[in-house]
Amino acid sequence: MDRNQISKWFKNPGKMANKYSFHVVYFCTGCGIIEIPPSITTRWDAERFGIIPVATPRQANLFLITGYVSTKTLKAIIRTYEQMPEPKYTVAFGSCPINGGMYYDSYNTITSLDKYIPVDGYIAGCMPRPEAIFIGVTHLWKLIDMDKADGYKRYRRDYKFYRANQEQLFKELGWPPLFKDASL
Amino acid sequence: MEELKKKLLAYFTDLTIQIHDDYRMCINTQKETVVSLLNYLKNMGYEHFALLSCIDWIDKGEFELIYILSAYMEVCDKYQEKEQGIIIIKARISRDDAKVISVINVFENAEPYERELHEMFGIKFEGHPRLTPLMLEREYEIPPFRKDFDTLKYVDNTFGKIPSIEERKANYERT
Amino acid sequence: MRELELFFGPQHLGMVGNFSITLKVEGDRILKADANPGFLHRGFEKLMENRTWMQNFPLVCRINVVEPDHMELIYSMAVEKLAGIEVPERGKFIRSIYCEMARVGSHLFGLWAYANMLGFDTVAHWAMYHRDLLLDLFEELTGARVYHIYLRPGGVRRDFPDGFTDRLVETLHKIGGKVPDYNATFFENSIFKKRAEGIGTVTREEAIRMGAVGHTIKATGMKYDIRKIEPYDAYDQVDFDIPVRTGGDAYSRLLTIRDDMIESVHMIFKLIDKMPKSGEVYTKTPNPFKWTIPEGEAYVRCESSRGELGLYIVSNGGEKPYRVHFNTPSYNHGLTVLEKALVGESVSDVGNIMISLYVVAPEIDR
Amino acid sequence: MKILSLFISPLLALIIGLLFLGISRKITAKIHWRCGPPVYQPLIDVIRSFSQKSISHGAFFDFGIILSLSSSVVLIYFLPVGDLYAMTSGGLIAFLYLMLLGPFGIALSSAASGNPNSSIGVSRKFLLALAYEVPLLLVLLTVMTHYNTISLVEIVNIQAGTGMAFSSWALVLPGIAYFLILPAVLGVRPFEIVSAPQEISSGPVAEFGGKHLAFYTLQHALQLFVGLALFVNIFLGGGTLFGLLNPIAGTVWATILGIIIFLVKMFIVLVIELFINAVYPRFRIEQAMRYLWKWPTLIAFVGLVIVAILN
Amino acid sequence: MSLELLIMFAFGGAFLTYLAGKISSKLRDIFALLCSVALVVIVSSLYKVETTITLYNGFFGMPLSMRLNPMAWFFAIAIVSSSALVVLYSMSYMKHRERTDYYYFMLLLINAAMLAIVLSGDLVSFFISWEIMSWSTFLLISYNRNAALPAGIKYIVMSLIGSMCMLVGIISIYTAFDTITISEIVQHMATATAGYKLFLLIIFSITFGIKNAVVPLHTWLPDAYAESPSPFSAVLSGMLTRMGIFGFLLIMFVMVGAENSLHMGRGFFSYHNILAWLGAITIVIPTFIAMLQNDAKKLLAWHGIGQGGYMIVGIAFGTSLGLAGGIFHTLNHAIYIILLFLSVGAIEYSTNGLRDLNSLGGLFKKMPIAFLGGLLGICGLIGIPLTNGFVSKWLIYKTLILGKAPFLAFATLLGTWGTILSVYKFLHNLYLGQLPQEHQNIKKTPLAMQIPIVILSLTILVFGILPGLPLKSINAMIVSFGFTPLTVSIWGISSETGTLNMINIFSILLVVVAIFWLIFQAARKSTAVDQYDNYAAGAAIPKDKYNYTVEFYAPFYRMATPYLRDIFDMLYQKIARFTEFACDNIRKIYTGYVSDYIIYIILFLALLISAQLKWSVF
Repeated sequence: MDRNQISKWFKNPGKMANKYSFHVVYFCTGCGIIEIPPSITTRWDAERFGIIPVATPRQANLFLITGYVSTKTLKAIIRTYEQMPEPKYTVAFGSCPINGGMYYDSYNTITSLDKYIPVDGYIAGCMPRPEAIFIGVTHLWKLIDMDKADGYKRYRRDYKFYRANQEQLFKELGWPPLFKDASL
Repeated sequence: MEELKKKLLAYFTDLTIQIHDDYRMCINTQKETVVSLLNYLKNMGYEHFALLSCIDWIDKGEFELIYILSAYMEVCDKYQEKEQGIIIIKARISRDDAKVISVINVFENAEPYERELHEMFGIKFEGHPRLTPLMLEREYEIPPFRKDFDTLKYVDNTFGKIPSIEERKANYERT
Repeated sequence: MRELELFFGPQHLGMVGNFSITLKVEGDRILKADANPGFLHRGFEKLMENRTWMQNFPLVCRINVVEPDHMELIYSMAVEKLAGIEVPERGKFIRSIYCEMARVGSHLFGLWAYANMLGFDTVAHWAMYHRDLLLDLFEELTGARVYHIYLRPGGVRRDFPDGFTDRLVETLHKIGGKVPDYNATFFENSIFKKRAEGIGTVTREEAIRMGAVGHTIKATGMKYDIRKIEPYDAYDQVDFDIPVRTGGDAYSRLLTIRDDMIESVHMIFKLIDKMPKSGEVYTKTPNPFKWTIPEGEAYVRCESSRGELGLYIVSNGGEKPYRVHFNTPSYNHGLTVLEKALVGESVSDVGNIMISLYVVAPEIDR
Repeated sequence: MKILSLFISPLLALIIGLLFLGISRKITAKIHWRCGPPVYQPLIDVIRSFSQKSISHGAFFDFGIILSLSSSVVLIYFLPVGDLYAMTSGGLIAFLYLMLLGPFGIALSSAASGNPNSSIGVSRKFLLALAYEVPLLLVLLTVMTHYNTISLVEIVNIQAGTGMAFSSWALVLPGIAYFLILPAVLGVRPFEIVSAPQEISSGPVAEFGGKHLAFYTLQHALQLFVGLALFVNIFLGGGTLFGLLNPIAGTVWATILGIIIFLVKMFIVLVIELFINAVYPRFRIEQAMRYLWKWPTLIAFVGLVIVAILN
Repeated sequence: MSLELLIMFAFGGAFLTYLAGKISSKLRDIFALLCSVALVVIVSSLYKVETTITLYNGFFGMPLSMRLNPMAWFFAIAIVSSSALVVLYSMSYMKHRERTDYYYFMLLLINAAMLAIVLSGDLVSFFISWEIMSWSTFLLISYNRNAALPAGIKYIVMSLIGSMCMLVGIISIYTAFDTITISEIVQHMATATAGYKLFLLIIFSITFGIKNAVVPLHTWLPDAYAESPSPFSAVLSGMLTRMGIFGFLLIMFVMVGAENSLHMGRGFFSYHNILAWLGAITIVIPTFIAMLQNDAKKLLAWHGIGQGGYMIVGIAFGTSLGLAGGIFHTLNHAIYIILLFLSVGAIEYSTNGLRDLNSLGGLFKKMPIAFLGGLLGICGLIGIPLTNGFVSKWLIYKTLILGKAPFLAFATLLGTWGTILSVYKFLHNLYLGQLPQEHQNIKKTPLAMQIPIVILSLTILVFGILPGLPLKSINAMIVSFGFTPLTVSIWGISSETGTLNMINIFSILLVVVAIFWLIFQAARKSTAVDQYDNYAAGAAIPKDKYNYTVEFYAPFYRMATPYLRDIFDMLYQKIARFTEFACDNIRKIYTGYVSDYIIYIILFLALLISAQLKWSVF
């Protein structure tokens, strides 16, 4: 944790601030949300690292997708993700967004999330403990340092791919494409 | 329980009633009788509509509707035998022409159950004001809870195969 | 006149769980509330038909994330009833202690949610901290924090570790010792009273008409509790009281929840006292991969922390269940009672009323 | 001094405001039995918001928030922090009106976004403002009538001679009334009705992101500073402490010490407010209005009657 | 000479416009505009000219005269310039309406009549012009027929009561002093008794109170404002109603004299104090009633009443500061309320007559000029610093606080805070929020409607930043009333008890805004999104259903609605209904049978005879 290194702050304040002020979209996508209250309250206190939940996606820069994603939720997730301002990071939480987990044969939950929105990091487990969240966050710090947490860039670059996948799942998304001039 | 059975048999003609030792009463009836039977039982004090379920007996080409009733307490702080009783009403309908009269006029809270069964089994409840989708976002050709709905096949067709790590890497590095 | 449709959830700080309510609003009064579930629908009942009897345990506990233990319990009870398995005496006591611990944890979670809804962070943090203490015990007992999969048909997976009951008693004393603080800062806080009194009122007639169970009906004065009506496990061997209130509003429900939590703590002490000091904790069952259960059907019910929980299960004599249907308390509360209770209330109180009705979204969707 | 304070005052207010926001997060965390973020966390948040891309719902969405922040800075110029002030023109009345401009800018901006949550928040904001302005106006009128001036600087200067305003018994009741409404002025619980994230998704801020959010945070910090400083100026004697600094009056040291005393007073008031914040949930808006129009208004009215009779 | 020309131009122009309308509507428009612009030119050329002319000497032996002094000039310039803007605005607004000749005729006639009122040197010409104004106003209020007719009747009934009071006053003055020329009355007034002065003050106060809508006498105003055509609502609220203020100034400080009218009675129960308190009530109650209105024009109308209260308070308090504040507020009020009515008119024009606050919204992207007008208008109405309303309100507050009237000050400040709420609702529900689908392609605001809005918006800012411009001529007026002049400079006011320096505030705010604007621009550029890309808790927004307008201050409405009813209007309605009822019953006497009439005659004769016999029969 290099929060106290002032020289880094002067070198790249935006990146440093993005690292140490994760405002999380409060979206209980799945059962993983049950470990979010413990990690933001007394016991684990995520606010130590500047992680707090915020009300709307406009103010957030981290999207924790906590658990399995049903199709109905996926629509809301895409909407919310597109409303977040860049730079934005997505961390999928639990096994289910990776490959469907134990719901691999469920007709209503998607199997892999990264076909629909880009994911910067996965925290595996069912369910991951609060400590795992913090380990995930430290990994995300490293990724940000290495400029590898570039999900939002990929989304912009491959928007046609993602949009095609989304439209294949939903007949009608209900909102126009986010980027007009996206290329595949 | 026995008294109730006698009364029911006196009142309705097309019932077969079994009573199990754990206060479960099982009533088999026709779908036309269900509403009046529920009404009668409600007036008898079995006011708690616990569950409306459906079983897909695909071999016989029938759906079996299960209505489960129990009773609230008559006196607030005294436990009687009646609350222990559970009445399970069964009615079979044809699988091809799945239609049944809605019971929401008898029990208000049957509404979401009927909506759900409509969505999951494709049973049409006549007289229900809003048979709109409840749970599902997508539309399914076969309602998913029917036995002939193959989930694995559906998942492979719709959500695609789960990409391996190599595929994911390739996807990430795609330019 | 322009209509306003306000969306409460799924992505909303005031929404605990993935659930959505579409509100038709005029000014800040709600004219019509339209509950919109299904964000967590995984089709459990369908999935369970494709898995063997024992394989279903990881699935059932995931139906309710706040309190998975009663889901395990009801499934075990149903399988036991179908297969005709008896639970040994010590196993029964362990099960009851385990379920009561889960109840306390669930109530603390509810307290967190309600306090959080009112912006009462301090109490929310306390409640979550105390729940964590309980989760530590669960972890020690079962190896997992949330999804324990501790119960099994015929008993529990393993006996209590050495000295577990002492640590349990200690932790419960810690939580119980904090109850006066909770009372002083939260339940008797004048502003909290003002916020909670008189909102989301459900009278007893309405509650009966809409099939309400659990605290919603207990807050109207009826001691409707399956633990008393149809005692299972070790509940017929201890004496306990069912706390009730008569108001029927959110405040009464909250107080019922608090009293129920205290009663549970006391009950755990009594259960520990009465528990046989040694003995088997489970009855042996056949090889789970070849286990067939005789044809039949069963409807079992138990009292979860949110009210009467039922399970209708049908076996066609095979290795897998033929049909499973959970009757969860949140289903009625979230889809019928909530829609009625919200009408006429202020936009400020949507979250409060929802929490006070104890609506847990995954239970509705399954 | 005035020229100097043109540059120093806003910087000081911003730094102190952000520091107070950080300290309040820290203290609240301690009350919650947790460690809490570092005190400079609000600054990190502001930098992060600036580095993020934002969305815009039109020119007035941008203009409103700029106006709001600017007017808050102008407000600082009118506010004596110890000896530090740049302007006196218009006195307390102009100050009251300028205090209005900040919320007004936010209201303009957030309503231009077209989000009903924002609109509800703004409607709550104005209702709450109406509710607490009634006792606040009574209190300020009492003070202005008592000291027979409309200038904020003069009010502070008179107190420097006589000690805190509380020591004059005619101003005890208004002081109590002001203290009762101070949480409402600062917007902390039990009056955290405007943002109410669990009810209306943070209200006016619902659509703010990126630099808009950064500007909002800065404005919030300044509002916190102004709210505390006004109370300190009017009732706690500003940057004086019972004539302690009189021997060295006029020197640079007196100015600096005056500012420090001022900040310490503000800090004490802040901590008291934080404790109130921690032990109460938030009101519903009509309950807040009813409360504010009952006791504080009554007390302030009695105070005004007493002062009006005395003069 | 030029004064006669002015009056001739004003009245003649009105008639000629009507005639021109019979030839061609275009000619009429141009003629009306030229006429009103010419009036502006003439009046402004008369700056600082003081003359008196006699128009006609033979009116029952009394001379009808005109005079020009600082007070008259001040009001005259306001009248003619607002009228010119309104005529320009009407060119587009009234284009496709019927009976436009009649409309322009009445508009210009009212303009001329108001001009004649402020210029009149004697009470009879004052009365005649007053009546011309009242009657033509009645005709124009009921221009829209339907709902407008009852509004017009309400207006004219109350106006007639006022006129009758004035007539009583004038006759009593004529019998007492044997003159109607104002300058002569002033000299005679020194000999009059205090009781007679009080009588005059009260009887004229009723007249002007009705015109200026002081609270118990305000009931005609909301309906009249709301139902008349928008440009005329502007004239009505801006200048015509403020003839009441002119009248108050005339009776209090010119005819009776400041030293008399400010020492009428003792302590609280003095004439001017009670008037000030009436003014305070006029501020508070209508302002809070305005909050409940859902009709844009009705909301503004209630504010028209409320703002009139500020002027009354300022004038009635009777210090040079307060007087300046009151008079300045009259001017300011005229500017911003005309602006607001014009911008509401623009919306009415574009949306085919919609002005319901509950069904509009989001128009600021489609009508930026009207929005700017509305925004600056409400800023002026609230008195946000840097707009003109701030200066005049500041003067009034300062007077009240330093004049040891904290309760009056509280009432005025409370009124301001109430104003903020209701005008923000006005702004929000019309211009902000989500734009409905049906208004995506609305008519554009024509240039002729935009120009007056822009001019008035700029005036608001100029008078707000450089209040010295109007305050100088107000100062001259105050001096003519016999008060000590204020120390006015171009940027504000300075005195020992605190200065107001608007340039100072303006420059600092400008610099700070500029700095923050630069910072804002230097940060990452923001993406423009449309209104449907909005936070809706993760859902896609249903079009036209995601807007908060209805019951904007719902919690307050629930608390306040039982208390905030217009009780006076109800009282008057009851009186009217009772009168109607009584008349209905009296009419039944006329049965139509000869025998009945014979009985009446016999009864009457019997009564007469018994009266003659001094009731001795009984």
